[in-house]
Amino acid sequence: MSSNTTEKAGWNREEMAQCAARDIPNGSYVNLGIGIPELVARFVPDGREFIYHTENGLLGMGPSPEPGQEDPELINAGKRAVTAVPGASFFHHGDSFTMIRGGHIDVCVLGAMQISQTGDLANWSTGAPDAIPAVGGAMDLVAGVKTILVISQHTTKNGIPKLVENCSYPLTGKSVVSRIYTDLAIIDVTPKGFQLVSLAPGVSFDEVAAKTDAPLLPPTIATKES
Amino acid sequence: MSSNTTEKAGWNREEMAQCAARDIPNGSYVNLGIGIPELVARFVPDGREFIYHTENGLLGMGPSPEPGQEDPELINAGKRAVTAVPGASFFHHGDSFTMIRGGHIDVCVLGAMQISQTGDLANWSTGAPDAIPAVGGAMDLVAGVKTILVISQHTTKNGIPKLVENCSYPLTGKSVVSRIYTDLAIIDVTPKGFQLVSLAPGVSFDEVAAKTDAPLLPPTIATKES
Amino acid sequence: MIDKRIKTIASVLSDISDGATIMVGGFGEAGSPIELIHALIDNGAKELTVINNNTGNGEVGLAALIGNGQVKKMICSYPRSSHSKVFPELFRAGKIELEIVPQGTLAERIRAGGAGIPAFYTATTIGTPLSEGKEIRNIKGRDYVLEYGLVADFALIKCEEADRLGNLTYNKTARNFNPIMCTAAKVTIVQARKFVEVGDLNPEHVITPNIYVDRIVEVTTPLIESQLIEKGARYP
Amino acid sequence: MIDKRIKTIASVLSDISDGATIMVGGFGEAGSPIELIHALIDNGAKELTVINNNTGNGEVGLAALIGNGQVKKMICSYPRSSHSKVFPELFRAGKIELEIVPQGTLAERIRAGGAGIPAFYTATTIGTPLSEGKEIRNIKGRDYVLEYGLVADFALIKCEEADRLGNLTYNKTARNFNPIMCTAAKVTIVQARKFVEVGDLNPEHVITPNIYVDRIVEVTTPLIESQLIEKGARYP
Repeated sequence: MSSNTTEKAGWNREEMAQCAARDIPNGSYVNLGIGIPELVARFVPDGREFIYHTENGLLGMGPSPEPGQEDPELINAGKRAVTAVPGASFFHHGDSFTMIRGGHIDVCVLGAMQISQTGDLANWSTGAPDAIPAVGGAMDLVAGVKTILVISQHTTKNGIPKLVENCSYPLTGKSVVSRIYTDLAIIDVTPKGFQLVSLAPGVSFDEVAAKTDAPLLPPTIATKES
Repeated sequence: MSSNTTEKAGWNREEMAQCAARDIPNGSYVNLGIGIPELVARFVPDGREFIYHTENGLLGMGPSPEPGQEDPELINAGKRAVTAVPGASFFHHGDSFTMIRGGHIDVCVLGAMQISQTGDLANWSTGAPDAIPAVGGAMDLVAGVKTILVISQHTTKNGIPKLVENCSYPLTGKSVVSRIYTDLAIIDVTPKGFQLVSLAPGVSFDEVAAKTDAPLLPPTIATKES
Repeated sequence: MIDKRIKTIASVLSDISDGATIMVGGFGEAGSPIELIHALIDNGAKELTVINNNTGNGEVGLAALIGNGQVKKMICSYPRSSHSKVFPELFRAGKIELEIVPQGTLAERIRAGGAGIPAFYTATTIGTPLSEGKEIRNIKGRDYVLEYGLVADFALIKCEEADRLGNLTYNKTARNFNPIMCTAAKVTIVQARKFVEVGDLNPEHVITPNIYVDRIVEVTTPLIESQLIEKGARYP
Repeated sequence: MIDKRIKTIASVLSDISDGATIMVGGFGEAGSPIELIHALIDNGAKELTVINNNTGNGEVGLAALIGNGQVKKMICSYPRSSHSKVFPELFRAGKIELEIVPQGTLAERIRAGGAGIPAFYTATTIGTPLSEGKEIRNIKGRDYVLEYGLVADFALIKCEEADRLGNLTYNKTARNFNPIMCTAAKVTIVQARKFVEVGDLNPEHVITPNIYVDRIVEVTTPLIESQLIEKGARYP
């Protein structure tokens, strides 16, 4: 979090989450991945109601409880204490992944290690020989949810692009990502490859293109650098 | 029912059901088919407790309600009004057949049109060209339940044997029947074929053998004609 | 605010059109959404494929829909009934198709359709005519038949309680096929005996989470099929 | 009278022996039957195959069972933990096997095992290393991988309420894998926070019907894993 404050050009974590929230239609059923995606819940636009699903068995997940009100038996997929909103329901893991695999969740927002220009997502393993493989529900989500949004820094801490021609890390899913929200820009995955949707404040097309390891198409309609 | 009263030799419907009930161990989970098998529930031996499953979504099915107390939303697989005992549970059809297909039901008692000497059961269709095929849950039950008992008249109303070398009617399941309770005898399906277990009062081995269209083996231990 | 409640039963299924595949909840009369079925008769859509365990009773509800010539094909486990000649007569006359599926396989195919499982193996029907021509596979020494998931354009559902979000509970054995059908249709339309407020249903007791429900209409005193049949009623 | 209640936790799983396959309920600490796991450590059975979503936290519960060298193989979706080095160290040292299964596929394999479905197709893992070497099948234009049902010798389960017949309810997200694991084990052993009388549980609200339960022991105030870890507790 320290590396991205509003003092710099580009969006911080909260702003990236807010951009994603703006694109989610009213009444959507939404699953939020661990990390920055969790912040999306704080930025539901006025007049919209989202219903949050967490794959460990809760539809109608609410915000974190007040300190001291945590219940170790009411947690989210990241194993953090949450609450249940009125109208919530609890169910077992078999039923929970019926919602995911069966195509009933409208939107899933995930983090990424790499995204390819064809929408391949890698977010579970570096493939390093000593890595402990740990996939959780990510492969189920990308295979089953109707729309996959990704929120991620545009590059790694070392400045290496995360948007690439082909993922070098093991895939979570093939051709699954629809749109990417980075600290620098919002980018669509189209049949022609990465296409800019909009730029973060103080960020230029050329900068985004330079930090993207694949061709970047300009937006179909002109986008002002805001 | 009129054709089998206690005036005749052999067992009536109630006695056949009682014979079957005697062979069901305490604590068994039991599914009873439509017709004579339903009578088994009336003859639970002293000191035993059976839990009845009906495939339309009830574990802990109780007896018929008092007249006037029928609830059209509390019925059994034969679509007759039933009750729920204390400790019952309701569930949907997917979960109900998890119990059946998953091998969780201990005993199923079914009626039969034909039973072969290898335990094949035919009880759903005569295969006649104008018959409306209607299988219900019978094929699921014989494929999934641990022990299949059959209660049936020994012959058809026209005197044609129901215990045969090979079924001529379309099968419900292959090699599924363990034991058969008829009005004349109790007969096991063994690797060697039909084997007499016991005779009904006033019935002789030769009579049963004559009315069985397959070889009938004598019991492994001598059985008195009672 | 999300609100899936619809005021009038006619408008709740006005978009069902010819050729649709429709799952209809219920086992016999228990859990059968009789008012929704009658609305579908009023709607008049034809060439329907209907998935239900049975084929209806008397000349009301599902039997009336079939009798009205709206159904091209039935997918069910038990099309016989002691109270209806509607299906048998059409079937013998070659005027309606029938896909006969064992009850547990029918339930699992619906559940699979809802759960994104395109196909699965089951031992049910092995050695019988109902597995003839199907793919058989031996797994760990036992034969199984390949069966495919079932999905539908619409599901017509009867429940007990519903809130505006679409959380549902059921009544006793009227639950039957309803919850799994809710998961397997593009559009799930529910008649509820009672509307309740959001928050009235305990989250531990919700049987159908609201994600599966699209439209709900309240029918506080639904017709009782067996009583209609006793009276010799017909619909329409 | 059917009575599945057992007085002492030690005797409830005394027949678990070396080489057994054991499903352990829980997602992280929620729904984890920690007293039963500790009883299994006391029992000492080795060469176990354990099925759980994770590999435990700290040095209590499942992590302690693994740390005690009793587990030959883990089948799980997410073996990493911010609070435990037990599994990673043994895994890197080649002292424990790992079968990594996506969470939804793990859940469905357990559900299938309990439901008598030997195998099914799913799109999860298509195009990833986790489907390499597995059978892929195209159904209606999409690729799916064949996955097999999972069954176990024993399931260790945590629930909220239980009656003597074995009807169970759960608490919030502590439900997770517990109900499906109840269906998929030869012997299902449950720790209940509270025994209730037969008839106290509404038949509409029972989550695990008693048919799936073999033994129940009451643990009214179970240990809370996260609290133990904060204190730096170890078991035994």
